[in-house]
Amino acid sequence: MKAETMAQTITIEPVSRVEGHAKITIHLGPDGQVQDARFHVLEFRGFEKFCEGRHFQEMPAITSRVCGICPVSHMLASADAGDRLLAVEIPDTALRLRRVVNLAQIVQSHALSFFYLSSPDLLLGYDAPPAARNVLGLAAAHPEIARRGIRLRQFGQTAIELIAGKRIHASWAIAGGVNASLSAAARDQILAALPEAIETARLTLDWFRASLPSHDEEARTFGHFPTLFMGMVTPDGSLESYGGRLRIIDAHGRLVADQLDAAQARVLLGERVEPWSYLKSPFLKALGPDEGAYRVGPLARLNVAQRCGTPLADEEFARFRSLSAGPVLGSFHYHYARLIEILFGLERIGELLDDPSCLSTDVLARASRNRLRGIGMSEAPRGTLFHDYTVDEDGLLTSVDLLIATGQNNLAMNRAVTQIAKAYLHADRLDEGLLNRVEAGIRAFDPCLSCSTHAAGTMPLVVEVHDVNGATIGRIDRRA
Amino acid sequence: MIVDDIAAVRDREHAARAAQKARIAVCSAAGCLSTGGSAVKDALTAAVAEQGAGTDVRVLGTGCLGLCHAGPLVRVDAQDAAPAMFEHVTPALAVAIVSGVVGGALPAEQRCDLTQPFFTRQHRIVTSDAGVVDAERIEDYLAANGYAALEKVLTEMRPEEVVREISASGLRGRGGAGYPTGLKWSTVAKAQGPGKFVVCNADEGDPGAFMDRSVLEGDPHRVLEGMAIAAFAVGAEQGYIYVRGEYPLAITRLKTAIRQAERMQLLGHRILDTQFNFRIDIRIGAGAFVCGEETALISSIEGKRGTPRPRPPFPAEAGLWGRPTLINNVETYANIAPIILAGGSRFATLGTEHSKGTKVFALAGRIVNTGLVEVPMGIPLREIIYDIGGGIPDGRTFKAAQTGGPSGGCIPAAHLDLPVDYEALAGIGSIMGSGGLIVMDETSCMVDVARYFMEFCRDESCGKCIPCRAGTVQMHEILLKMTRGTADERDLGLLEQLAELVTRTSLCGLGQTAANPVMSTLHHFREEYMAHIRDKVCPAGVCPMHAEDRP
Amino acid sequence: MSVTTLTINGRLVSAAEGASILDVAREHDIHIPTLCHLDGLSEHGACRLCLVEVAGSSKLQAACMTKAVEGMVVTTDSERLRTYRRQIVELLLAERNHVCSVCVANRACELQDLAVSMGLHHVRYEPQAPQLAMDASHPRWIIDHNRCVLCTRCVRVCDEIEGAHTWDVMGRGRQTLVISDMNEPWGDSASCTSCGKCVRVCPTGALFEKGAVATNKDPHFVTYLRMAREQKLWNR
Amino acid sequence: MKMLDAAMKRHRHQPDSLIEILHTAQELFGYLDVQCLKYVGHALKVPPSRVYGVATFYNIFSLKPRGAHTCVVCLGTACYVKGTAAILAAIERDQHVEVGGTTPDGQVSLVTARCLGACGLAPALVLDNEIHGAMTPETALARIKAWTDHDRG
Amino acid sequence: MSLLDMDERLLDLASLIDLVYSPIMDVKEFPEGVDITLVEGAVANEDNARMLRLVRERTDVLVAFGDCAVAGNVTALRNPIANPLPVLQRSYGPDPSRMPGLHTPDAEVPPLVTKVENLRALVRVDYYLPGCPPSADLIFFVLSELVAGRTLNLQSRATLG
Repeated sequence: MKAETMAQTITIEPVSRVEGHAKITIHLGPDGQVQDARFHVLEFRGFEKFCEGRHFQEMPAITSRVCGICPVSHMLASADAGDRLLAVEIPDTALRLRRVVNLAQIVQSHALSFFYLSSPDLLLGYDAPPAARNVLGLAAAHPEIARRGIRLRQFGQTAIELIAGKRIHASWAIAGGVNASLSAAARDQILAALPEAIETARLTLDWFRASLPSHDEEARTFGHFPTLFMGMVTPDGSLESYGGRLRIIDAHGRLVADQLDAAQARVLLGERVEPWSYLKSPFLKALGPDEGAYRVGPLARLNVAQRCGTPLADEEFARFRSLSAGPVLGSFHYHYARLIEILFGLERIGELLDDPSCLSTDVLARASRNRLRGIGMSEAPRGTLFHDYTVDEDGLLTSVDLLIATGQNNLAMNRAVTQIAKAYLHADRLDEGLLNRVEAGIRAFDPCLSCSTHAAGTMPLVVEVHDVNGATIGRIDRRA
Repeated sequence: MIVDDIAAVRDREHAARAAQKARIAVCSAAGCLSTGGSAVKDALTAAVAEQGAGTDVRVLGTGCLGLCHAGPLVRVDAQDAAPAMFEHVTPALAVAIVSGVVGGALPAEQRCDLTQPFFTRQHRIVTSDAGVVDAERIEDYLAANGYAALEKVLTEMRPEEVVREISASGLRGRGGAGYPTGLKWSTVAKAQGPGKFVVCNADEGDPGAFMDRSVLEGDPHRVLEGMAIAAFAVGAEQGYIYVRGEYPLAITRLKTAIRQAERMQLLGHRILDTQFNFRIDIRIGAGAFVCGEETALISSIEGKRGTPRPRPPFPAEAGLWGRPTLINNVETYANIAPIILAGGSRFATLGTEHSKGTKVFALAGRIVNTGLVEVPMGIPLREIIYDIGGGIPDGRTFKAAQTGGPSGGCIPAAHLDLPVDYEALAGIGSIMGSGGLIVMDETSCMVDVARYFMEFCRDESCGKCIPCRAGTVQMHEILLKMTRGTADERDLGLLEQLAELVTRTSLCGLGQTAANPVMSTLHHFREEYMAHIRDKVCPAGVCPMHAEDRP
Repeated sequence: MSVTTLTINGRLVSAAEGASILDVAREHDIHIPTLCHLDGLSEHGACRLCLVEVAGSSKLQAACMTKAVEGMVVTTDSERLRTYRRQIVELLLAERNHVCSVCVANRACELQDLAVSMGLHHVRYEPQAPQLAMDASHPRWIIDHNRCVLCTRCVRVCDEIEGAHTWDVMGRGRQTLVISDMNEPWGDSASCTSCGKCVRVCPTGALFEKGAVATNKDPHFVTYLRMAREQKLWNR
Repeated sequence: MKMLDAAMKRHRHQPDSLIEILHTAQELFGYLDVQCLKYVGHALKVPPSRVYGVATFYNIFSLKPRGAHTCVVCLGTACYVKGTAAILAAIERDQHVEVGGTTPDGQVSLVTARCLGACGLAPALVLDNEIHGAMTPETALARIKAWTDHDRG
Repeated sequence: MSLLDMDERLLDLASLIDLVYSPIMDVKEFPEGVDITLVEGAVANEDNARMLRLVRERTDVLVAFGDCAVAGNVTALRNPIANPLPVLQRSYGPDPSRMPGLHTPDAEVPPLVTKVENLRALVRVDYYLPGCPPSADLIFFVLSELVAGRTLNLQSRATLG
């Protein structure tokens, strides 16, 4: 806490209903107006250092412990980097299964973000009592929606478990492919659960679309600004989450770069370090940190793609794109994009698993290390994830660089909190609901802070259970 | 040589001695040598030559004279006068001493009071040759009735009789554990098969112990003779002395002694012209405390890593290269010849019911007379520390006496009147050990002392068995936390549990006794631990205790 | 062959002469935990997990190295023994960097199995977190000292079964480390025959195959090899 | 090497003479390098890993060359009780050397001993094979300085 | 977040408990008089340590939840490097003035602790629930038992990893 002359700092800590530990500081000028706001990520683990000396083939297992939400994305990005160190083409079935698992991951993570973390704001309102403004409160008010949301996430988690194996999922994808093929029974079980999941996705989209007019204000203020966008596409420009190429567009929809592989994209990116946050801020090097700020994740992916590539999702995609002449710039619409991606993911999983080749047992290409550097990537739920490895002759890592989705949104998130704070806050106007809007702006990005700072645990976010009448309302701000 | 030849050597030596006016003995153990003893010896020799007293006065380098802190020590035995001793002798004083011997009036300064309890209360068996025998002359040893016991054994006794005599003496192993020597010998003697071995454990490893070093440096033949008698008794033809690499002087003197004994046919083939053959080889240790443990020592002699083996089988049944092997330590072997000569029952009159004979102690730490003393078993600790040792210097008070090194314990003031023998020491949680006795006053912190010993055991653990390898690490970690003021009572509980684990489950003696210093200090000085844990205070002011608030 | 009768945990059991307590117990389905022991290799007696109580002896005896004797009364399971065994596993887990969640041998590890069987949920001792290297110079296998428990099964199988004696241990105490040749990279070892036996007998993820992330350890082939060799069964 | 061969011949190239031979080698060359260990192992028919295991088990053997001077600090109980830890710390601080190491200029190697058996003289140091008793941090540093001033000056 | 893997059982449990503080809810200050707290993660920075002590003070039954809380796990993988500085340098470059995580007077992010600790190293822990992550079944079992006021007996139900 700092006492500045005349000026005040408002601190929101911890930022809640996000994955990981962060705080927001809002700096007010002497006139009581918001001058600046910062988003501080408070966790740090140091994967990049302590993975040095390990063998690259262990990395899918190690890095999947970076994060409890999107372990699959790390495992797959790591395996992709490993494929490159081996210099192999992995078998078609392995790629197909990796794709299915990554989509299942996107479905479950998006369901988590939307239903567990953000829907309390959307359904109960930003000004609802904080103690009830959560998934359990949601369950009380809208039991059907809560239950559907939970079951949707469960679909994704179950699919991952059925394909990658329970708990040892971390060691399923390895350099060269995957270490277990898919059984017909597991495939049938996933396919059988699909219709309900698709139904949930559609119902939710219908409801969300209908509620859009009431969120007009948020759409304009929750991080609405021009930036670049980056996301993965297929060769023909459809939505892709794994094994595709990257496309970057500007705020007007113009192509900045297209069909980049991970290594080509990596060289375009620089990183800025701020001593007030553990989270680094990547940007497009050629344009600098201001002009070169870009967004990744669902919104970015739908902005760079020409279509989703599945029938139901494409219908919704058209509606989404009609929100704006060019790319959709309001970060609030991450929510919308997220729901569309859920639908896309479910449809695509169905297509991928309907092909009998998904049951082939040819899932692993064997080779020894053939290159000294390998950069792999995957589309994590939150956006593009890069794993960049350099190894010695024995395959031991000499350098590890993880460029994480949330980090790539860092510049945008900081801009968003400033924009929201300026729109809603003044020294005389500081109620809880307004501060919650600042947090909600961050939540739209669905940051995964554990990931972003390569963290594994989430101390000191605690879940606890209280006896009767224990409804304590905590302070939500601290002023210095 | 035959027995008669040896007798002739003795006679010649005695005659020469009778003709001498005086013998000047310079302590030539490592302690005195380090404070200028060799310069003193050179000065004495030169002065004798200069003053033309070459036939009248003999200068000899001898075993430890005991009062190490006052070295270099010089002892004068004149034909017609009482023995005299000088302390802190310089080369200049050495010249004056020689002049005094020649002239008949010894210098008055720097005289040691030989009537002080330090000298009068001792009972010397093992160290009886100190001041009398030149460590580098076998003739001196022979003149002091050396090798007479071997002669007696080879000419008059059968092996069973030797074992019986040792059993009758009640002698127990002086290396620490106190196993009855006679029993050990008879086990090896009964073991079947050829190619038995006799081993002398001269890997005196306890920090604070230097009895064996002094014996090896001052009276090496005594050890060789004891080993030869043992070899005869158990039926071995090959012996090894495993001596610490840190004792170069002892190694040199042992090598010289073996060469001399071989030349006189007291070792080697057909000893004293009998059927008995016995060779002794030296094996030099290389700095591993665990090699004091007999199975580790065996591994080391075999040229391997000094890791212990589970017992049984005991070395007496399967030791070196799987053969029956007798292992005793230096002081034990040094007791053999006197026992044979005096008779076992005579030896057994000295000491207490279960601890016979004498024990050599190395007095060190916060005590006035640091040095080597030999006392009868059963003497009260108070007498050793206050009468013989001269008490605590600088007006401080006694706090504890540490015996048994890293395997032993700390004896508090309340037990000062304890008779020092195997059972009594064990009864209060310490052990006799090899004889290191370190005195501490109120400037020593018992938690820190426990930590010190635990660090020692941690670093000396061979690493083979888990409880010792990893348990000592964790115990040290906890003790370190205590000395830094960051431990809590959970740590105390863990420490006590670990102490039990390491004691009960370790593979060898090192681990099985490693927790002793902790358990003994916890027993006798628990309040000092609590001060560290609860109040974050070190009463002795030793521990850093900067209890930086941990994250 | 004469037969010895003894009592284990109150049960009267018979044993072939010369059999160890461990052999007898296993023959009668009495479980005694072990780690350094491996059928077919010489006994090491170092892990101390198989310590048992023998009536009449104040000292605990290692079941792997103690011969069954006529009339012996043995207890293999008591509160005290369970406490000791648990502590030993805790000590091992604290000694090096055993991070099960990222280990190639997760769920295929004898150390982890021991912890599970003892209901061990946490370690009370200070994790030592030593900085230890990995050696991946061998074309097929890796040794990661962070996961080594120093059971020396690799050393013994290499010496006693393969006859190469590539492995041994260096240093002592907590500095003890398994080495190949003169502490040189495994891949440079002149003595290694690349037979892979060490990898198969390793109880943890310390020795593992490159790329095969879920390690399938199979230490039991040693018994077969030894039997086959002794009885010359090669060309059956 | 000739003297080493002679020593091995004296022991009839018995594998169990390994430690004795390593003592000889260290006396001859000051320390044991890997080439020498390989040579000895080959001659005695002891596998390289075992030779290395033995050489690193024992404190006395050094696999690194020692400095021009060696300072051994006794950490025996008597010396510890009389304050040898402070002396050790002073030397480490003053000479910028850790136990087991050698000063960057190769002048002074610092090692510890578990007990020199010179407890009567505690606290004791061995400076280039000569025991010095009743030391204090100041006298110890002065003696070490005397070496280095002499050699460097 | 692995708590959420209990899926619909979460809703069943919700009827039995009163959730007062959690990353999935908006209460910002840890309340007093809490019956049961599940703490996940290891102590990696000074805020973690402060928070843990506060939680311990205000909680009746404290459960170390997951391998990081129980044993340090992946979070503690940096411990062999002893000093966090090289770890920070690897991520943020050599310049300490541009580096988060150090002890600077106006540090906006909590400084890293030298050694990552598990919960037990700092406070008394009542139950340990290992796993990376602990399985949903296990979490449900533990919570059901604790809410019912029974003493936990995990026996061989759980393991590290």
